[in-house]
Amino acid sequence: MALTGSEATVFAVLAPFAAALVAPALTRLMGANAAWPLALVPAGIFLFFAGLVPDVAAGARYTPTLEWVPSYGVTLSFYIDGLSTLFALLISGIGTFIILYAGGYLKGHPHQGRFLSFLFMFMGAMLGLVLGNDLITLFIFWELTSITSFLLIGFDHLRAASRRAAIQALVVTGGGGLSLLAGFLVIMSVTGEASMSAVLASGDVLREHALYPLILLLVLGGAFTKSAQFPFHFWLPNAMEAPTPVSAFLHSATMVKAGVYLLMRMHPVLGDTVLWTTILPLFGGATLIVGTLLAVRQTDLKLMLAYTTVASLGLLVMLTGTSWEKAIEGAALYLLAHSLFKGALFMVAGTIDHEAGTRDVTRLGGLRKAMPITFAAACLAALSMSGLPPFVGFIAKEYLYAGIWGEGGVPLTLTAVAVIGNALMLVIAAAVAIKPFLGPKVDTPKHAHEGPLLLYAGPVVLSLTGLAAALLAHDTGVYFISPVVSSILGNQVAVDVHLVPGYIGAALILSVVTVVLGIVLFLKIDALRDAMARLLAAIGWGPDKGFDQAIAGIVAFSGWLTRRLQGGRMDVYMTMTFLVTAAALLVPLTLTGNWPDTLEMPGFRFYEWGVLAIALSGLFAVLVARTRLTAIVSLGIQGFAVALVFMLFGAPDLSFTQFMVETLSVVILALVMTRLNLQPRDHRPMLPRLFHGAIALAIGVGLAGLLIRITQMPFDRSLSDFFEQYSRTIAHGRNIVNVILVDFRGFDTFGEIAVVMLAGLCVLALIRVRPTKDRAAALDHAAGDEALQKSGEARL
Amino acid sequence: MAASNYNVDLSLAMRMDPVAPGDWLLVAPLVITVLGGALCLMTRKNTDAQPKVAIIFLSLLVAACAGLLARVLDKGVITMVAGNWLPPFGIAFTVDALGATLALTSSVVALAAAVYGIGDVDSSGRRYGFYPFLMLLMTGVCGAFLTGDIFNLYVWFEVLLISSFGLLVLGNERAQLDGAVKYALLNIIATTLFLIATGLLYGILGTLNMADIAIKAREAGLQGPLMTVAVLYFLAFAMKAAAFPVNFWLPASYHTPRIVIAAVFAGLLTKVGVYALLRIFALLLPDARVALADVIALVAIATMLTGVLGALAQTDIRRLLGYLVISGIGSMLAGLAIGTTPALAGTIFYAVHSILVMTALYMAAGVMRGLGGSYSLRELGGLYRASPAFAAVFLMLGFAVSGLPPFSGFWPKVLLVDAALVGGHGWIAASILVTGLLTTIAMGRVWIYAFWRGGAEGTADGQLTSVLVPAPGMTSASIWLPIGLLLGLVILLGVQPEFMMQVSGRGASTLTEPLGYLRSVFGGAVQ
Amino acid sequence: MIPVFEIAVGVVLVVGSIFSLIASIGLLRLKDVYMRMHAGSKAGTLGSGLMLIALAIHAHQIDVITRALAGVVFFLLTAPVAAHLLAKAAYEAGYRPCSDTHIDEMAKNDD
Amino acid sequence: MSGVLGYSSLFLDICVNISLAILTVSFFLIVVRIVRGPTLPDRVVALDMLVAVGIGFIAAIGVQTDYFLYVDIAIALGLVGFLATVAFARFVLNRGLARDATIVDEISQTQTEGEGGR
Amino acid sequence: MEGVFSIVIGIFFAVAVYLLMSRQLVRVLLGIAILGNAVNLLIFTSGRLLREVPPIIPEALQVPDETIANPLPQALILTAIVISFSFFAFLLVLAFRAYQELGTDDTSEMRVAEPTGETSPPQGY
Amino acid sequence: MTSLFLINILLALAWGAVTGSFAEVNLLFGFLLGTFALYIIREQVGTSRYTRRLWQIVSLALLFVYELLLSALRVAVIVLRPKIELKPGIIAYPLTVDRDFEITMLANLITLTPGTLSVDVSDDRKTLYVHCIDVPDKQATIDDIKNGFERKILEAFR
Amino acid sequence: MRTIIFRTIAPYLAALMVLFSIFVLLRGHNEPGGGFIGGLIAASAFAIYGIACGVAAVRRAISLHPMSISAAGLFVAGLSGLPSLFMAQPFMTSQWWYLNLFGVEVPLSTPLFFDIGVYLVVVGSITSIALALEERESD
Ligand code: NA
Ligand code: NA
Repeated sequence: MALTGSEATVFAVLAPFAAALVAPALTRLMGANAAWPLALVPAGIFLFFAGLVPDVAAGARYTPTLEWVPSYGVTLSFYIDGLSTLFALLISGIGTFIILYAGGYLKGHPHQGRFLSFLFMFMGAMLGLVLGNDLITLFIFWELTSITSFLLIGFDHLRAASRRAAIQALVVTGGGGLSLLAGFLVIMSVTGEASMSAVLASGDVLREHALYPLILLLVLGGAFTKSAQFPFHFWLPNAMEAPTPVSAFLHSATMVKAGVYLLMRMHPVLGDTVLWTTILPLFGGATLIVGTLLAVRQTDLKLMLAYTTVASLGLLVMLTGTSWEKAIEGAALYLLAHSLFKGALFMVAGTIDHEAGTRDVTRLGGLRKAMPITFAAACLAALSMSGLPPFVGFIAKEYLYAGIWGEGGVPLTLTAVAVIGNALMLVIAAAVAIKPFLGPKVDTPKHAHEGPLLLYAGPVVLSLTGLAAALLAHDTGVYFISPVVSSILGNQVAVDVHLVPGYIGAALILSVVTVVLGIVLFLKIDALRDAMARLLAAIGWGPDKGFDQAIAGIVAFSGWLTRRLQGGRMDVYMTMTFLVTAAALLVPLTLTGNWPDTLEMPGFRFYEWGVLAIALSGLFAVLVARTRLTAIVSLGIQGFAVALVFMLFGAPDLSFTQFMVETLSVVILALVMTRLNLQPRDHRPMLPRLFHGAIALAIGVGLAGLLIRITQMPFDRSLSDFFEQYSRTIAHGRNIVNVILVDFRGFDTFGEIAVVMLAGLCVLALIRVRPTKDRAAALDHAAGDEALQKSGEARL
Repeated sequence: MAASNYNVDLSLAMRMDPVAPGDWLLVAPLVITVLGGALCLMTRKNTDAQPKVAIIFLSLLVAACAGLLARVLDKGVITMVAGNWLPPFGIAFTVDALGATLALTSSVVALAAAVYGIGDVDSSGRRYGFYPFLMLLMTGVCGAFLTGDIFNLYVWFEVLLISSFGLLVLGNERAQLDGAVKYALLNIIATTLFLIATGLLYGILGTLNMADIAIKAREAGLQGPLMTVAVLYFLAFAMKAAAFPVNFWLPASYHTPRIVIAAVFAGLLTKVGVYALLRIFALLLPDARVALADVIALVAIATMLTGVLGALAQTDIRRLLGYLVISGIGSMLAGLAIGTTPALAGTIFYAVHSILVMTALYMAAGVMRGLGGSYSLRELGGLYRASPAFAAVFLMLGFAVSGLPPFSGFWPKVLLVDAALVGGHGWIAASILVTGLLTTIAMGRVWIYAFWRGGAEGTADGQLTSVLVPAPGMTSASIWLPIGLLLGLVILLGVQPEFMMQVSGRGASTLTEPLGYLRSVFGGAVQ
Repeated sequence: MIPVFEIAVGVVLVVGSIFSLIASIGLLRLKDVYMRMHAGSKAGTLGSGLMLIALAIHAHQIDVITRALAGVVFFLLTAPVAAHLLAKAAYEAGYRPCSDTHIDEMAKNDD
Repeated sequence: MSGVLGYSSLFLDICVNISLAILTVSFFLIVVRIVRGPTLPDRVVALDMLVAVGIGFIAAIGVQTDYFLYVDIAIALGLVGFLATVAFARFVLNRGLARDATIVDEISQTQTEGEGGR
Repeated sequence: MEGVFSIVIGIFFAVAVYLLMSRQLVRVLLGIAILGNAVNLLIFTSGRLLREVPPIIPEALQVPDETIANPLPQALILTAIVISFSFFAFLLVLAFRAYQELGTDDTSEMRVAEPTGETSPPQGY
Repeated sequence: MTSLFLINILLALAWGAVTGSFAEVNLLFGFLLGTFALYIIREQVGTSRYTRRLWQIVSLALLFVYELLLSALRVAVIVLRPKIELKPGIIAYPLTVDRDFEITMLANLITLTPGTLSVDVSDDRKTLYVHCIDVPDKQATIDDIKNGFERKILEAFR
Repeated sequence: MRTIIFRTIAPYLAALMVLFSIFVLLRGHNEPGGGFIGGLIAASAFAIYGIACGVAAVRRAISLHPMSISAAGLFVAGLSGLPSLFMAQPFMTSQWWYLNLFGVEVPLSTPLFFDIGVYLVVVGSITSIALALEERESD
């Protein structure tokens, strides 16, 4: 694998993981300043991908591949095209500033190194996700983003809210991931391809397959959860529990876009079907509206931004879901714009929080003097977010309006949704970027002043980039937007991007409407907020609450179920086990029709009948014994009879052993029972008695029937013939049974004596080792017994 | 062989060609563990020497199993018949990739446990047999994995069972005795069912050698009572494997012994049941597997879900882990229900993963107790601050058991879901995925309570209240080496799964295309 | 096989079994455990001893005969000891002889 | 000679069958005692008897089948039978000394019935 | 012969199973003992029965000259007897120790490992 | 005494090992040879009385058998009667013998005697408690034993 | 049960039983018997001895801890399978040696050693169980 060119992608993906390993040590060494050298890693990655841009823009596609799990056909392969390159640039580029920002934001924090480490791991996972070509590899990185974001969201782990948000994100996105895995596996089995590039080349195979609806739903399950589409949107705002660098990185620019990325990526093979153009706009639109409305309701800067992120993701999904070329151009532009302005705004919000000590917008104001640079960056980003020229946000909005409007019909609804959403977006932008800085100075918990370079470098660069991207609209179009759109559509297109619309069309009118609406709403923001609060209170339930209820429900249900299944009573366990056993005997015997139909009368001699009768009367004696002591003594009868049976039917060794063992069993039983002080009677109520009797009878009947059936079949005695043949001639023993035991099947005996030895050791361990505690109480119980016996021994 | 005074053609009874010394690797695991166990017991009063003897012998065991696996991968299935009697008359030891892999994994776990036991088992525990029990447990486990004779399999089952009894009661705490009563009785019922089925199988086919059974059962078909016997086998091994609804013994007992013992149990015992199911139903009675596929699938799904739900219902970590063991068994059974080569490969891979990760998790639970003073999720807290390194270890194990990448649990899950989807078993695939999610929730709950939360239940938000005084020995190498070893393997299998993929594939294809197995026993004449 | 021996074996067998039967009847008919022990330790031991001797005669092999005789000696040695232990245990456990028992000199120094 | 031989063999055969029949009856009588009790020592005495009769049974079977190897089984049975009786005696004694509820019940019952029980 | 034997064996199993479902450990153990005998008889019968011809080669012969009782099941049963005896001894002592420490032989009162009235799992975050 | 017996057994075993046959005839032969050997070296190890004792043991064993036969017949007569009317009792028998071996011998003989069964020996070894299945006259029973077994034992072992 | 009567007779009984057990062990290859039954008889002997004369007496008599005897038996049984390694034969292939002792041919074989191992395991284990049950606390 070469160190340069597309082949080096693997290093680019793995580099952050390496950085993750180094970060803690470096931070311990250099403190917050470690951010500078560490930021070189993403910066280098950015430069690497930037170097690929010209070729990619020219239509080049790379699939650098490394062997990984050849026997399962999994490779470590990457797919570099316009879409993945743009994402990689955003991840590494924004990532560079996030690392710097984190250095400043968590300066002096005892776990800063660990935090940076997590961030790097996340960055690597994200790069692997967007670049992944092999579907399994892609999925692994997909899950890795969930895992690392779990750690990042829960970073402030002593707070219950953080813990809740972390596990919520893990469960929702992890659960979606499982759906995606299933989807990928079905895709792999349908297409017979393991890599994204090959699947993308498969044309209509997926769309025309009977399993297409399933595949689509499974993939959407992954994408919608990851990209926080309604009704899975709730985890994202909760994830704002994470430190701000995390929010800025994961929950604006990168991870949440993974779902959008996947939809865009698979659009060529999954998109443009009725199902696609129905589901995606529906959910995307709903998410857009819900997100913006909920954003308005917030007063926390980060939460406002978070909800607008939800809304933006909805917008992107909606646009991708239309499958219209123009709309997708808008989506591509909006993707770029959003990453830039949202990343910047989150960092601004974090800086305000860091410097002023609060993020509550109602408690902020007049910070422009104290934090001029931050204010400037905020303004630039907010303008982009508001869709005002000359920012890339404006271009994006123009293109998307043009994209939706141009098609007529149903789009009217979509257009309305987009306009309302964008207007509300403007409201939020104004509220976040202008409200804290303008107006009279409000007292804040901390004395606010401008943050260090580490903190403002990011917002400034990102917002300026947003401006630059718009000013250099043509180049943006050539190098970024066209390749992306080509990837999404699956064929090479050239998108001409202009800052100044070359026409006075519907799009511009819609923009104006949006802006006007936005300003009106901003002026009414307090009323709007109250209205939303009342509305939500009236509804009183949301998926967020539903999540808690679901988890609590599952936990409570599992508790209930487990107590039913595992009640702790041995007799119930036994009964259940034998119930299953009875079924295991009777059902197959009946289904396969293998009950015996005849029973030949044997020519037993009278004493043979007698011995069998003794065996049965021994069983009877045990059953009817009213006390356990009687039962124990009665036990000897049947064992004795069994030994006689063995003797009568040509098994002297067995008989010998049975006599010995049976007697010794009784002896040990007696030795043990000597020390037990039992209540005499055995009370088993009638109903269980009948039930147990029925089960026991069923097992007896089943085994008897099976055995009769088997012994009626012809028998292959070849093994024993062999033993008879060679017992004396080769093994030098006349007692064939013993020769089997020590020679032919000596291995059995080997194991058997191991059992005997272990049993001895077990008993020793049982008797000799005494528990450490609770002993006195237990001994008390048996004490009277023991004492009496000791006095008894003395007398003997 | 002495000269016989009776004219007999030895070649009709015995193999005449010399045995390659390398084939002795087949019995080496048994000989090593038996001699080592006996040696430990003979010197049982010297409690300081015992760990050393045990570690030396178990290292030998690991080496022998590794050598065996290498030989199997090199030469294919190999057979040795004890006493040199021709199969099916003598007891054949026949080992394929499946048996060798599981034996190797188990021996690694045993070695880890032997090391962990240095700190966890006091001198009374050593004196009353921890190391002999452990080594002879390995005799049983390895014997079960390697034998090619069904009755001999029963014997090794009993060896491992009685060893497990000894380990379970070591210490004689009240809960241990209570758990042991349930564990022992129910397991004895299971092995008795196994023995009944074997006796009946002998009555039908007149043979005990597995390869011979495979041939004769294919000739006999399922028309006769063989099907019922197969169901009995399924029940017996399902009990051993702790499958729903006959798994009462596991949750009743696994949380009671010393943690290192629970760790060994969690790793090994149920897997032997799974192994037996694989061997019997994939190799010996494949027709019965097909006939029972739906039942097995149902059992698998129920086991997975009741297992993981059981885990969610627990407060005690050890009990929680016990239910996760059960849940994993469900996934393994799923592979058997699907029955294709990839599915069986998934089961084998899963078994290896489960052996490693469950053992490591129980050991980690021991550390949690050592650091936090409790096994209860209500009482634990603050472990993340107490030992970030350990927290990282636990987190990785938790992700591994949940089947998340890049850890060992991921690949078998993918294999199984893949095989289920390809085979049209959507419900199985869905169950495996849902189980994975629920497992993530269960482990996530452990993590947020025991590690992230600042202290015991009721700790104020944002506070770090737990006063953590690590128990003595919590920093010793005897605790960290074994956990590190197992975690390393868990990561290695996740990051570099190719070797395990190949081995699982080899093991699975021996099961589905048994010709190599049969030829190894009976020579080239088998068709 | 010499006919005399066969007839002797037959007679001894039947006599032995009759003693066993008598012992069993005694076991059933006698009133308390101490009296029942008389039947078992005398007639029972004799019965089984005789039958073992019958087998020894029948076997006509010196090793079987010695073993059978050794067995008989062994029973003679153990039977009274077993009866003694059982009687003593029953008595000390508190089982008293039946009401017909008119002398009980053990009871006097029991406490 | 052969005639006498034939008759004596027949006689032996009949005798063996008679003794087996008698022993079988004995077995049942003993089993009745074990089931009826009424006391623990009664049952133990009966069990001891069962072993004794079993030894006779083994001997008779040995004569019938000409397998003399049964002698060893008989001896072994005698040995462990003794051990069992000893163990049971101990058992009775210790339970009695420990005032085991079952034994106390039995004793009070036999006393109220006024005899050792039937 | 095997038919009648099978029925007797069925009764053995039924009695054993009935005892095993009892709540008293002592009776459960008796069930285990009977179960062991039942299984041994089952294997014995499964290998087919033959009266009175032990598998012992007479001194004068090298191979048996008549049909003898099937030796293999006998060897298997011997192994099984030994094993079940070992287990029985263990179980007995285990029951005894359980009784000592837990103060009961009623399994439904043995609730240390799985206590009654277990609290529900922890909730919240 | 005991140790000499054990030595004798060891000698018999050695004989068995040397001759390669543990058949009981061979062992018995070995035992006799051993007895002979011990007899040869009687002056060194003081076994002069050992061989005589051995003979007395054998003769006592024969006595056992004889008494047993009588006893069994007595039991048979009792239990086969249509109506069993007995006057059982436990009597205290004052012991003259005081050595363990002799007490044991006597107790066992008494058990095998018609109608009597040794129940216990008192702690001071002075009294033997005997259960009699039918004891119309206590003193007669005691005298029977005194003049029968106990005297014979004293004669044999003193 | 340390009555004079029992205590006096038990050592003889025990000695006889041990003798008998060895006899049963050695002839097992040809007649009913073998290591397991022999071991049980010997263990019964120790049990009787122990019940009559006390556990300490038995421990003195066998001098080693019974579990050590048992372990040694397992060790012997395991070793008896190994000689065939040097004959290029599989595990546990029987090897026979005919020793000439004073003109008598004594057959020694690995199955015999195996059976002796079985005997020792059974004696040790069962005796250990019986003794453990007999005595109370201390070791
Ligand atoms: Na008797
Ligand atoms: Na007796």
